[in-house]
Amino acid sequence: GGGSSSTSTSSSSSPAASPFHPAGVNVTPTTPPASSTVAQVVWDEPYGEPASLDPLKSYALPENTVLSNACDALLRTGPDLKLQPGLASSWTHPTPTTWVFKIRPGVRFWDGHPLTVGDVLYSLNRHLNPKLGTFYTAWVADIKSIAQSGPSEVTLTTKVPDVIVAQMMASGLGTVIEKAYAEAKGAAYGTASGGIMCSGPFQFKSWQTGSQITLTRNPGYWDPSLQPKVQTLIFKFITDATTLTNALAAGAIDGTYEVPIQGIARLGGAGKMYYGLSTNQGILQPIQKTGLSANAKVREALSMVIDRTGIAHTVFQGLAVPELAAVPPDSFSYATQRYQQWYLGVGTPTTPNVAAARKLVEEAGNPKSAMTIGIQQGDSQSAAVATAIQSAAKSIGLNMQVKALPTAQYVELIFSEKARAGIDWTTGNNNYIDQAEPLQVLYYWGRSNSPYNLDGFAEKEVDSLFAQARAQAEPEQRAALAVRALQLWVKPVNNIPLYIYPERLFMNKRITGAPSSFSTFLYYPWAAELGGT
Amino acid sequence: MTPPQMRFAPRLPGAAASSRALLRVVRRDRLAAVCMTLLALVVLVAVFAPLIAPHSPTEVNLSSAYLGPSLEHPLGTDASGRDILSRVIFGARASLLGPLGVIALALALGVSIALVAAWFGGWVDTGLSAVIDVLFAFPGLLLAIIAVAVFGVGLTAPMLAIGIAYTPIMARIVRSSALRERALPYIAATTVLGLPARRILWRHLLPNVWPLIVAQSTVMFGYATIDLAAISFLGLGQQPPSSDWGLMVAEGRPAILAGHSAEALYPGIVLVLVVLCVMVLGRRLGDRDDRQLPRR
Amino acid sequence: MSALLELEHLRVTLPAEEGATAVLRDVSLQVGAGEAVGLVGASGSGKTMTARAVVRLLPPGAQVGGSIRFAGRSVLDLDREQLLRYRADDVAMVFQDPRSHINPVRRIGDFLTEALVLTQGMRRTAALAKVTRLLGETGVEEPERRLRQYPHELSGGQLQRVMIAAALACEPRLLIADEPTTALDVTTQSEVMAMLDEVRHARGLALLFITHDLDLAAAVCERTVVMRAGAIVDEQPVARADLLQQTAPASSTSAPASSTSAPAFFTSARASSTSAPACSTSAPEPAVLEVSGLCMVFAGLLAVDDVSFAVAPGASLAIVGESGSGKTTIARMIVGLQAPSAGAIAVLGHLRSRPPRGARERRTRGREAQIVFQDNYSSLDPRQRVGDALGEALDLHFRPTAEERRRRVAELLDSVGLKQEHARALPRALSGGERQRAALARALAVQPRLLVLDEAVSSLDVATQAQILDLLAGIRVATGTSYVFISHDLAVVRRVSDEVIVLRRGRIVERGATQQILTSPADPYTRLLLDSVPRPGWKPRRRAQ
Amino acid sequence: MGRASGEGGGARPTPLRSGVWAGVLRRLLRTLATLLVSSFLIFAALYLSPGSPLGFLTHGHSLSPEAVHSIEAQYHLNKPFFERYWLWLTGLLQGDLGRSTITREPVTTLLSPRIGVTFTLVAMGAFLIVVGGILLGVLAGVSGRRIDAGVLAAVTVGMAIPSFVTATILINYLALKLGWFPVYGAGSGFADRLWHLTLPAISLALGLIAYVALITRAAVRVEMGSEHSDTARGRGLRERLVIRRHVVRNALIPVVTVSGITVASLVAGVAVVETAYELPGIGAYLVQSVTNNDFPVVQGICLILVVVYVVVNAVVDVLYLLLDPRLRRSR
Ligand SMILES: Nc1ncnc2c1ncn2[C@@H]1O[C@H](COP(=O)(O)OP(=O)(O)OP(=O)(O)O)[C@@H](O)[C@H]1O
Ligand SMILES: Nc1ncnc2c1ncn2[C@@H]1O[C@H](COP(=O)(O)OP(=O)(O)OP(=O)(O)O)[C@@H](O)[C@H]1O
Ligand SMILES: [Mg+2]
Ligand SMILES: [Mg+2]
Repeated sequence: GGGSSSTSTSSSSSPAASPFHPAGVNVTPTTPPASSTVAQVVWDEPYGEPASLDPLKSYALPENTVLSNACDALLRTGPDLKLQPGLASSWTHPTPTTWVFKIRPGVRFWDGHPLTVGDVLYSLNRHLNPKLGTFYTAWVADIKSIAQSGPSEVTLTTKVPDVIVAQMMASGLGTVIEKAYAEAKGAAYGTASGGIMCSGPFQFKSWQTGSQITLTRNPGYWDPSLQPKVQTLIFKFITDATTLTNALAAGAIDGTYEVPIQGIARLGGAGKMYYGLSTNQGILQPIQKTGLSANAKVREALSMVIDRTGIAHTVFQGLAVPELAAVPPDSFSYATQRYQQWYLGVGTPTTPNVAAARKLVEEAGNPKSAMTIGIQQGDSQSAAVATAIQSAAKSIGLNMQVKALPTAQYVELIFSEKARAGIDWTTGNNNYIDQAEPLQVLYYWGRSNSPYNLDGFAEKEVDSLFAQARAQAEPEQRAALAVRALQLWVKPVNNIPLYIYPERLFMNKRITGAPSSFSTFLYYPWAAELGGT
Repeated sequence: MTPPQMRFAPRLPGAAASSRALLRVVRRDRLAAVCMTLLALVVLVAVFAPLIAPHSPTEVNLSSAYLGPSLEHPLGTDASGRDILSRVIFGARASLLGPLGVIALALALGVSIALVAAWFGGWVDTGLSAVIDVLFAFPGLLLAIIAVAVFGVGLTAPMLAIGIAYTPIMARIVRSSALRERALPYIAATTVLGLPARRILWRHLLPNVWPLIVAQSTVMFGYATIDLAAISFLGLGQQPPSSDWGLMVAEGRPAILAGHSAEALYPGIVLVLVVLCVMVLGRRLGDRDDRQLPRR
Repeated sequence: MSALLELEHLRVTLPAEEGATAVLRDVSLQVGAGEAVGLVGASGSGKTMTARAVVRLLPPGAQVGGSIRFAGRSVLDLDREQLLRYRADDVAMVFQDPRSHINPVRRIGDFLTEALVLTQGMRRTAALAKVTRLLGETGVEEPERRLRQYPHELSGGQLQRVMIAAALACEPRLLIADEPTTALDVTTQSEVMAMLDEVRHARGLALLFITHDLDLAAAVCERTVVMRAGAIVDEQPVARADLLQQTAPASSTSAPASSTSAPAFFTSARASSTSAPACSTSAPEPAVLEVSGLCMVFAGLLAVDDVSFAVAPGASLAIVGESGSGKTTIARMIVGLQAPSAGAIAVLGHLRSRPPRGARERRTRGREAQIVFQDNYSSLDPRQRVGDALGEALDLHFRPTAEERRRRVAELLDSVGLKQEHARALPRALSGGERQRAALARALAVQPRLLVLDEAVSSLDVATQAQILDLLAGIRVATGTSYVFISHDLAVVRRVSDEVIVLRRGRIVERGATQQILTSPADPYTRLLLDSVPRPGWKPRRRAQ
Repeated sequence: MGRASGEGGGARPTPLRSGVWAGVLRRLLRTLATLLVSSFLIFAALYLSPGSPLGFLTHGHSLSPEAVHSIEAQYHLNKPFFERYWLWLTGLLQGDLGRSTITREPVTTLLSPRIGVTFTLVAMGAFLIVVGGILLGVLAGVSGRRIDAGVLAAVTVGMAIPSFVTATILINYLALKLGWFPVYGAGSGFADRLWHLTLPAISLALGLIAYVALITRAAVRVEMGSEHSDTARGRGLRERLVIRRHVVRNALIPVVTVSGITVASLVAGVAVVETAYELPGIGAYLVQSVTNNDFPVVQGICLILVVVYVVVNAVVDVLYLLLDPRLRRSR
């Protein structure tokens, strides 16, 4: 890596307006360090209960929020969103298609068994076994093999030269579990009754489905800098904004990421809000290859007329800013200047330009047919955003409907053409990228053969630039290629950027220390930093 | 001469009689009169919503969110700057249509099942009673939730489901009343006269159980309103940007935290008032009917 | 000796929807100690209200004027404690309908001892012993077992005895009996009345006996006063049998001459009706109704047991029997409202063993036989105007023009003695008698060959009864309609029927010509039945042991 | 007169005690049949549902065909309908409700910790309904106009307020403003749980308390004016005794039925209340599972709720049979 992040760690007066972070919001990737131990901390999972604690099936917020504290991966995503060594004490990139990870010695699982290369190989290769059904299918497609290459060395071989897949060793893809335990449990591994066996700073104690997951301090954690200060860590699953706010205000819950915006005003007396970096973003994603939403003029007109400032101010009560290109700028962890320069130059308007948009719609032939935005049921923020888009579309004579889909149907949109029928756009809170690597945007939505590329965007040049970029280990050069590809991708408006917001973290008066960045709380043992004030 | 089929064409059974009963209730009873007026007002508002509402219920104006009451926005605006009054007004449509559908379905199904069962008796009755029994095994809300699981969110599935769930209640009440009525000599007399079953059912039996049906439907309307609002609240019913009152309460709830209670408050109040009025009227109608029947 | 109970100018007004109605306007009467006074009057005249006023059990909101004195004390001025003692010790009431006046979910023993234990402070065992004795005295068999039973397990007669025993338990000085036998059949009535009479004499009780049957009152009371429309009227009571005797000939075989009693309509319509066989007097006509081996079983109860009879054209058959003997059941089977368990019914030679097929057969059957029901309160559709009900019947069978229909409705109303205004009336606005006449008119509208009348005139006052009976007789002569006439009123039976069958527990115990059966019955049950009917000079008697 | 009908006639046949048990047995059989049909309906309804349970299994990540196949085999997705129903039914009888498609845990394992919360909530709601409803109803029924009108008004308003509205109000005032009750959670341990579930139970019960109170009031009114109560009054019994021995005892018969049915209907209401209070009960889990298309869980919870509902209804019927000596009931 290289370059500096776009954040200011100074916590002086409220920072001035910036295109990356809201005015008056002090973005700090870390919070004041904990100074004492605490017997118990109750944390909330605002997106609900994990479905599983098996890394194979943990590719969403609830699962990884817990798992990152229990199970070590080869790498970690630090508070500054940069990769850090985890179970791999170091890693090298000897050839364009190989990555060699040196496995840290002396690490023990909670049950005292030493963590061996065998466990690493077992864990990583589970993803390659199609019968086990990993959720990381798209990534696995690029992996050729994972094999032992020395006494404490593992080599990852990719099919094409690729730097970004190695970064994913900080995610569930690189998480190591105990082979003997997992084999004994079979399909029950990672379930509430089957439990898990890892080496992380907190060990799994119990999972009462519907109610809570309890972790306890792992006294023998290998990392001296991350010795947990919290004896018992309990995760609750309150999703309702009102209930969560009340519980935080009353002290029944000690802290949470993704604090409900409306409740922040209520929390003043109970503790402190922190704002961190985030690789999350709000976009309006076209998901049909044909129809109005595939019409470049319509897309551009729509992008032009959306009141991004209004959305940021009203829906997010000033805790978001307009996004200028569909790449979250906090992901510019290297070659920051180059990326930022490009980002600011894309020229997406932040306030509606109705006249110009009208003209575009006219040029498109004043289409009368309706389009539909699919949102996830119960996601009130996206509902508000979609309503605002609907209203904006109406102002330029476009007929836009909003349809709330049950969670199951909503997630199905991505891989089922049948589920997509009748839905032209979607917007939601799940368009984050996993690592601070802008290339991931192209990986998901820009390359023509990505399973997430639903509107059939296919540009040979973008594909070729992307292939070159992912092969390029040198950051500045990678960034140069990436920017060229991104520029080609955003030109005929693709994913319509809407908003970006810093991660919102709340901790009550008792506790402090948790890093505040998005994807850090997914891929870093954040709770090990937690402790008393 | 009119063909026989025409002569026995069902007139709207007892419609005149029940509206007369309603008027009688209203004339005697101030509370009922107030309720009646309020409901009439709500219905009018629902019908003429586009004429009455000062704004469009979906017109988003992000720069004027959470405004307090003013001449422009008598009840203020919501999180997206939509006019709350206009939303409540249009919400009357969304919120009343569902219960109406429920009642229509429960009436059509329940009354037909009940009358057929009571009239034909024997195995027809046994069979239909078994059907009623099975339907009775599903509480309305639960059936609505299952319906959503099967057919997806929206107004239709919960509405049909609750209608079906209310059917056995209606059917049981009407059936027992029809059985009682059927056992009375006046029905026997019409049979002996040689009147066709159809005519006896429509012209004699139904009009005499009609007041009970009206009273029951009214009370059910109240419950259906609450049940559908609950479904909306659960996020399984109508979806944003609908202005359904239950949904508005659910949507407006988080804003209460930030001190903006208007979006949840007003639709909540209107919802409670409408249900209250319907229940009061339903009970009065029921009472009225008891007094009106000849002493036996 | 001053009167035990003294009512003076008693007025009771009840709140009504608009203003108040005076239910009792001016009631003055006296009951001496040990005296039995009969209080007679038509339904709704205020008898029950008078009785309730005596124990101050009036509906809420009732206004009372005048005075009620019991043993010299003003009942209306008693305070709460005094009133409770007065009710507990001095008066006792036997209510009109025992089934609804006894708590259905408490055991008989509980009901009987309740007052003794709770107001007289008696121990439960002692109370039980006392009421067991009392029950025996009132003629209830196996009293110990009854104490453990629930009200619904007892018959009406038994329940009435329980009620009387309960009233006697606290040894009151005055017993008020409100129509204690209305719900009972004549034989049971006779027994209960005899028992009451016995007990009263044995204890020297004063009795205020309320009834609408003058003969019954005369049989047990020393004195009878008559009430009408909320006031005691100072007139000599008239026996209804006398009235019947006066207004109509005793025998119905001789034709009632008055042509007015059978309106032109019947004769003309019948003549024009092609489906009905001509009414000729030629000799070997088939029976209009033929019933053979008829049986009806209700859940193990043999309600009708092998009954056979026939009715010739123009004949009139009476069925008599005590309550529950199966009369109504037979009537319902004849008109096809109930399918017999066994046996055959043929009307005009058409077997009725299966339900009618199709509209045409329904109509045909409708024209063959019609029925007038016992219960006039509900034999008309409460939401249909009388004129519409008649019109409906006419439309169905004759499809008249509007003009014709109006004329025929008018004729029908006239013929049953209803006014033309009644055509627009709803049943609720009619009196019981008027309703019964409307029901009769509806049955007649079809011009049936057979008319079944189930206690069709029992609810009418004597004058109207006579008029209707005249009408029926007239129609019979004019059109040859046959009647099956069900009644417990022997005076009426005597007047309308040629032949009688006597029914007991579903079986025919005796049959024969009316005169013969009524004057010299052969079967002991028939004799008992005849003996039980109150008439001038009659005394209630207990059934021969 | 009009009353001279066959009603008062000869003695009715004495119903044998065995008649009651025959009635109970019949009711039992009918209940079983109803349950069987209901189970079929629940299964069939969700079988017909358009979405595939596979959808959620993968959280929107594409899955290899082998994985899909093994999942299909595990959930019998590839078997014909009736065989699947049969497997499900026989599983039920062995206490196996299948496996959640989301967590892949046995449904019974998932439900067992949640059922306790729901059960306590329903029990508390039932207690409030029966005690509160009957007390209010009797109070209104025997009191004068003032109190009657007051109770009536309160009760009607109570009936008109949806439980999710009361939830919002109660949390805001009693929990947040006044701090008398916890704002969140189901508590642990008996007393703590009762304390945590008090507000939810009130929300759950309020509308139904009102309903039971209305029915009780009407029944009490009828019995107050009943002729047999007048008989007791006419015999010099104190009003207090009349109310206790004749009014309340008799009014109880319809009230028990209505209370029972009302309590049974709580099982549907818990979905709303548990969601409004975010309680970890099966009601909220049902709603959650519906949005997640987790059909085995939906089936399991629906079945449990329907069983409770039907069984409570049946128990009430039997109770009625035992309570009313007249046994003159034909449904
Ligand atoms: N609770 C009441 N409220 C209002 N009016 C009543 C009430 N009870 C009786 N009446 C009216 O008072 C009048 C007298 O009734 P009451 O019961 O005394 O008649 P009755 O002579 O006993 O008649 P029956 O022979 O039918 O028993 C009737 O017109 C009746 O309608
Ligand atoms: N539908 C029925 N179900 C059961 N039992 C019945 C039914 N109808 C009549 N019964 C019984 O059959 C017997 C005969 O009844 P029915 O009505 O024919 O007597 P009735 O002679 O007309 O008496 P009343 O003079 O009181 O009218 C009675 O014991 C009655 O209880
Ligand atoms: Mg009377
Ligand atoms: Mg009879």
